[in-house]
Amino acid sequence: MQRPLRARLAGQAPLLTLILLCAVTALLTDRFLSPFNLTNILVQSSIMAVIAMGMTFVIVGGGFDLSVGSTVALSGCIAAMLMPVGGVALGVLGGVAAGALVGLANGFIIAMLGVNPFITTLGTMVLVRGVVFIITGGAPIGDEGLPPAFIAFGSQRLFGVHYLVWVPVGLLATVTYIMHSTPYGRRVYATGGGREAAYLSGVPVRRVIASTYIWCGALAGLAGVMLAARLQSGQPTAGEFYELTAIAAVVLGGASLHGGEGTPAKSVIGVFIMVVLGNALNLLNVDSYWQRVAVGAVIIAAAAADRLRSR
Amino acid sequence: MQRPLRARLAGQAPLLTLILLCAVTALLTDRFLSPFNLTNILVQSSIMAVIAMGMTFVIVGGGFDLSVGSTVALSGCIAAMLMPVGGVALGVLGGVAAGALVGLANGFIIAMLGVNPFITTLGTMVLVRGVVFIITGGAPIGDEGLPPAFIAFGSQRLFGVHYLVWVPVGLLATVTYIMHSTPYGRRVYATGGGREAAYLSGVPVRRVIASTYIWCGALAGLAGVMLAARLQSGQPTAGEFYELTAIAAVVLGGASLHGGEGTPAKSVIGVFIMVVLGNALNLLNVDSYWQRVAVGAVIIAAAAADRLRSR
Amino acid sequence: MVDANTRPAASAKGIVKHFGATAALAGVDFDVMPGEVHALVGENGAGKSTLIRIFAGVHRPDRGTIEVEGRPCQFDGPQAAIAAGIVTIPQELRLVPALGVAENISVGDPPVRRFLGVIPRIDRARMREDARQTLAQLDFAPDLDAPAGSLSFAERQLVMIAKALRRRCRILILDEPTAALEKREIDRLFAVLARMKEQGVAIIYISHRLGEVVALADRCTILRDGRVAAVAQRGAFDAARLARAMTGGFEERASSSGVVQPGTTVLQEPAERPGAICLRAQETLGLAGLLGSGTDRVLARLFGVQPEPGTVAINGVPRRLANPRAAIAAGIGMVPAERSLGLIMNASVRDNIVLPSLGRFIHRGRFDKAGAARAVNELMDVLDIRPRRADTKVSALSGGNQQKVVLAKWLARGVSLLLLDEPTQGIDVAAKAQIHALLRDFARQGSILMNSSDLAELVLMCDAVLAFHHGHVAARIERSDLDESRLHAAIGG
Amino acid sequence: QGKTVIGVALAQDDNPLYILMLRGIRARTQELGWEVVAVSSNEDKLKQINGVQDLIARGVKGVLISPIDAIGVNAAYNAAAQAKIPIISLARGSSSPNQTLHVAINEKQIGAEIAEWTVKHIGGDGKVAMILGPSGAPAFRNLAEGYTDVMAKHPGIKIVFRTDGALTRERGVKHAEDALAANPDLKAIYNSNDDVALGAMQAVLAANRKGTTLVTGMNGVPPALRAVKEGNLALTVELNAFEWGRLGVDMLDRILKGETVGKQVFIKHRLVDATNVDEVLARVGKN
Ligand SMILES: Nc1ncnc2c1ncn2[C@@H]1O[C@H](COP(=O)(O)OP(=O)(O)OP(=O)(O)O)[C@@H](O)[C@H]1O
Ligand SMILES: Nc1ncnc2c1ncn2[C@@H]1O[C@H](COP(=O)(O)OP(=O)(O)OP(=O)(O)O)[C@@H](O)[C@H]1O
Ligand SMILES: [Mg+2]
Ligand SMILES: [Mg+2]
Repeated sequence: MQRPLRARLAGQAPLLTLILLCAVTALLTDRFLSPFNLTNILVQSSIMAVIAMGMTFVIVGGGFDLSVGSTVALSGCIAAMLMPVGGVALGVLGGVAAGALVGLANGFIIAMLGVNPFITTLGTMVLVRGVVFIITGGAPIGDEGLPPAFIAFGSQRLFGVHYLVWVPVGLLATVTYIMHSTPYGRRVYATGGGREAAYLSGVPVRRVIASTYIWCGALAGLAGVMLAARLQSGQPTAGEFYELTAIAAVVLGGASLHGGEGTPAKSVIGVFIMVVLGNALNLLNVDSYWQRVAVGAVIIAAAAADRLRSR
Repeated sequence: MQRPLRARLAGQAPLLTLILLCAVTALLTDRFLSPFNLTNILVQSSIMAVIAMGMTFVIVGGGFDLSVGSTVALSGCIAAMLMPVGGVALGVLGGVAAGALVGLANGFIIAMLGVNPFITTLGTMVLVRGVVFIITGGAPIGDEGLPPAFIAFGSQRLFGVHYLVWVPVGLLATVTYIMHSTPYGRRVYATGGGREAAYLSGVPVRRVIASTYIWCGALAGLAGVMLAARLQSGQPTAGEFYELTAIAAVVLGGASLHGGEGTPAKSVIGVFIMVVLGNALNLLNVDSYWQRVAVGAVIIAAAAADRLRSR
Repeated sequence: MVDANTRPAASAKGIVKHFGATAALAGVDFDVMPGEVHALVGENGAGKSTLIRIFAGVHRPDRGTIEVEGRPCQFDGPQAAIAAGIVTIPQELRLVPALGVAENISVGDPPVRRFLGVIPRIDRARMREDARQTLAQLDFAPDLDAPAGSLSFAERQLVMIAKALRRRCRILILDEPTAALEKREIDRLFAVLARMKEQGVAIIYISHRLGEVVALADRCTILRDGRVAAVAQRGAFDAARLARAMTGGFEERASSSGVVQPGTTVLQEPAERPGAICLRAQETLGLAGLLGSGTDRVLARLFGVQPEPGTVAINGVPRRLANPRAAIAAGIGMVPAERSLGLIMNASVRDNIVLPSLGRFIHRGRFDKAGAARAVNELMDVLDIRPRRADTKVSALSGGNQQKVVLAKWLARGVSLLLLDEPTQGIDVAAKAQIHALLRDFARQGSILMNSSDLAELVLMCDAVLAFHHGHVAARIERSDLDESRLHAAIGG
Repeated sequence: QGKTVIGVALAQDDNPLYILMLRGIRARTQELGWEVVAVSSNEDKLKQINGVQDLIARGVKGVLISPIDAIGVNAAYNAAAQAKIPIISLARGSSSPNQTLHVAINEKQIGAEIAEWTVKHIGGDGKVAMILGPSGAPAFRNLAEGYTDVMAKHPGIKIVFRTDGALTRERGVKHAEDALAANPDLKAIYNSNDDVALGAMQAVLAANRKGTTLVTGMNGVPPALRAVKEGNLALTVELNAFEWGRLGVDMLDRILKGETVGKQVFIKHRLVDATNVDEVLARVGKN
């Protein structure tokens, strides 16, 4: 009976890290807790949170997805290209669908052909980026103006909170429900935690694995649409290094890269750690070179602190 | 008796991919097999080959190192800073030592503290890049000129082959010997192949794992020195994305990211696949956007072909 | 009893299955009736698991057909087999380590409620209740939320059994379900199987413990080299005859039984420690105890896996067994219960054998490949490891041969003390006898500490047995007093 | 056959400036009946050297390069010299003696001019933020240096925020947001290129500081020009990369014909603000 209690406390290492980070920053600068800045942090986290939730599916299922950054760019550009002709709804749908398609390709190659996820998604990361450049000619899309409703979605608020923030809030509830309380979600955990065991128990592991990549792609697609709204254009160069940030956030949230562990909510905490850290360093006007040192050190320290739970 | 034979043939998928790639390119353009271009390919491969050999240690040992790109920049800049005051030897030594030190830090955090390799080396990747910018002020080192002997090392030839190419040639023999024919090398394979079982057989698994990162860091350091010679300066921005290329090369060479499999020679074949592919696309004047599509597709196809061996 | 007119619950006709060049099954006919226990026996590698994997939808036969209740079936995965009412406990313990016990039991078909008739939701209360009830049949009450990975090998085996029992099935297949179980658990399992049998469930039962087969089976099929060597009805077979039919004639000779000279003390834990172990030269000491009695922890602490402060006298020298390396340096070797802990599955036989003694094969500063190869070949001959190819991956070896490779590791190292945890689980009678003989040879110079749930094995092998009860040594039974019933009473079963 | 083939090795292939430059190059070569082989390097020096060697292996008659670094890619110049073909630097320059010609831009001067314009329009004092380009890239270092040198001469002006990073719009938004959170009374934001500036501009608009926090850009790409026209962006600098590419080809043509040209030609730049944006827009519309 002693174990669960200690385990429960230690399992909260990411949250404690986040709180510590906020407390220290708030002590160092009173700007940190200003409403403007808090909104700021929420908006900055919103897009990465959506990506990280998708990545949670893949990582819990025992996989790995490097292609989300390119997918973000692809879906943003496709959304921006479709909107002038088909309106906002078609744009959003098109963007998400493009993401899901990339995920489908990843899922097929990884689950059905059995190719290593690292190398597969590295391949699609490069390939999709090429496709984005080809369809856009390398230039931003929509500088002539996207529909005002879409621009508003990227900048306006509802009940005092940005639309962009409502998206991950709603998603978090849904995704948590799916992963936690549906048979499908438990299959993802079982597959990631012990593929053979799940297979012998009648779980269609290949389909489950493929589905995680589709989730990840679709959510990266949605994030790409959100980013396009925020940037008021489709940017072919958008999303670089997002893959590493998203994976880092999920792992900082306590997921295991061996699969079977992690929750969407904790991944979102991981995202907050990354965003708050960057925000804090900017507010404190830390030299950008030293910022890198600090980010690197905090990432390692946070992960090391999380190790306590398994000690 | 049939299995080993088929397995042996299938185990050569990377080599066959490389040969196929060369054959197709040679058919499409006669420039490919010109002596100038062949030298070209060797020189272009040399630096990545050194990094990939170091990465082989880490991956065979069951790990992962994202920090090699930053390490390349660090050691190149340190070498370029030391040379004017201490001569070429000190510069080379300092560069390699700096790399080994990064490896030591990675190894300590991963093996001794038990932090996940992905997150640790992502942290050091960012942190080390910050350090490089701090010590160089963000500007290239060696504008006033590095020692002529060093510049010569980066551009001259010995017996008709560039010095830069002799380095990986010599290293390949050494590293293959170490991994294959020394007790230490066998311990690396054992640790990666089954950490628990190796531990129970008396292998000091933590020390072995730590050592693989030191190898990787030191060889990345050496690669950084070679790159400085080639760039005639220490470049703080050098080496970006090298980590992904190196890991891709090792995996294309047939190593498993679960550890215990892979050889330095096959990793070098993986490097050749990547370099020849880039060279071929340039020779064939493929548009740079389409090049990305082609690179992505070939990476995936090569990995998929390699899957045949386990079918 | 089986009615000759009823239709088989499941049958296989002319099954052929090749893996590469190996013919795992070369035309097997097999059937099982409702309410029948049909045992399947054979040497390691005879094809038993392959046959039941075909029933379970894991493998597809190259030729031949499967019928369930008279209907031909083609399973394209375990899912399809489960849907057809076939539930299997596979030989390898397959649980999801990170998931809780209750959740593991319902992986595959968790109980579901639906919101508004559409939105599915896992019914956790029912999931736990199901798990509790099924485990209670086996008289096992673990923490239902504890991750399965934290359970011991035998406990996981019980969870696997519960997992199969929870699914209502018409055909239950058990592939060596009792390899690590004590008699008490085995009896409970048999009681459950008897009840299911009455309900008309068809049961296929695979075991290397021929005593169990005789006690349980209504019918027994003996496989040899992928073919049916014999089929016998209850009463027409006993353990000795089965063994002969499986192997084509052999008998395990009893222990040398000559009175052993008590040698010098080899290992002595501090006497003040409760349950201190003292082991003498040329002695084979057994550890017996029920599930959770702490016998496996004795091995773990002596091998430095769960080190304790304080020193242990090894040949009179105080040593701290802080980790396996220290234990190995002190001349101790360990054969763990799980073979994946004893072996690096993807590495070759050679690499596995030389792993603990890499430092010994140094010749003029470099690794002496030829010397190592010679030593490996010698050991493979002595232990009769098949196939006799040092570069075979151990994952491609049968269980008995894998076990011999683990022993070879320590023989190559020249250890003087072997710690054995379930040394012959899942190994066929012939291989088991070979391993027993090897261990007896070893005990002529070295000492053995052996933990086994197979009391007959302890009686056969040991000079003395320590009976454990709740972590304490309840009794020490010397060879002269050793028999199964006494041992059984001593461990409190 | 017989067609003149030339090689192009620009620093990036996904940056509007270089995209426009390559278009200019292609337009002029088409007129001349030449063929272009372009390799890309995306700010990776070794890749640029390798690319130039691939070009030489391909047998090009001359190379237009935008060297990522002044010394880092000297090996490419040496290789061209060994192959006895001219190599012309566009925009960024090299210290290599083998550089045939440098079609140059005076970054320090531009940085200083942006600073002077800013000082004038914010009234000589106040807080200023700088969102720099990729660390280490000399062009952006020079720009920033020219800017800070001027600012240092004005004691009333304080640079309260500096950060570097990739030249993308998302970084512009994020850093400008953080800069405004830390300093709500920011008077100006310097951006090392137009993409970053357009992002920063959005953050400024969202914070309702249009007109009070001036956002400056650099490069003069069309969306930036339109933003200047709308009054959202305070300033950009027109470089006319298209013309730049054409000029590079022209110079190579003259060199191949044996004419002697100097070692350096400068290209023109021009600050664009609300006063002259219409005129520039009208001209750019034609490309
Ligand atoms: N996955 C596989 N790949 C290749 N060959 C296999 C595979 N599984 C089984 N075999 C082959 O099939 C034969 C029969 O194996 P099977 O597992 O059915 O034996 P078994 O009777 O269950 O043995 P044991 O008593 O050791 O469990 C083996 O000799 C082996 O060569
Ligand atoms: N990949 C493989 N290739 C070839 N043969 C294999 C392979 N895997 C298993 N086998 C064969 O299958 C047979 C039994 O394999 P299996 O894995 O069922 O044994 P095990 O479970 O280790 O042994 P046991 O049942 O005695 O515990 C062996 O004879 C072995 O040679
Ligand atoms: Mg079996
Ligand atoms: Mg078996």
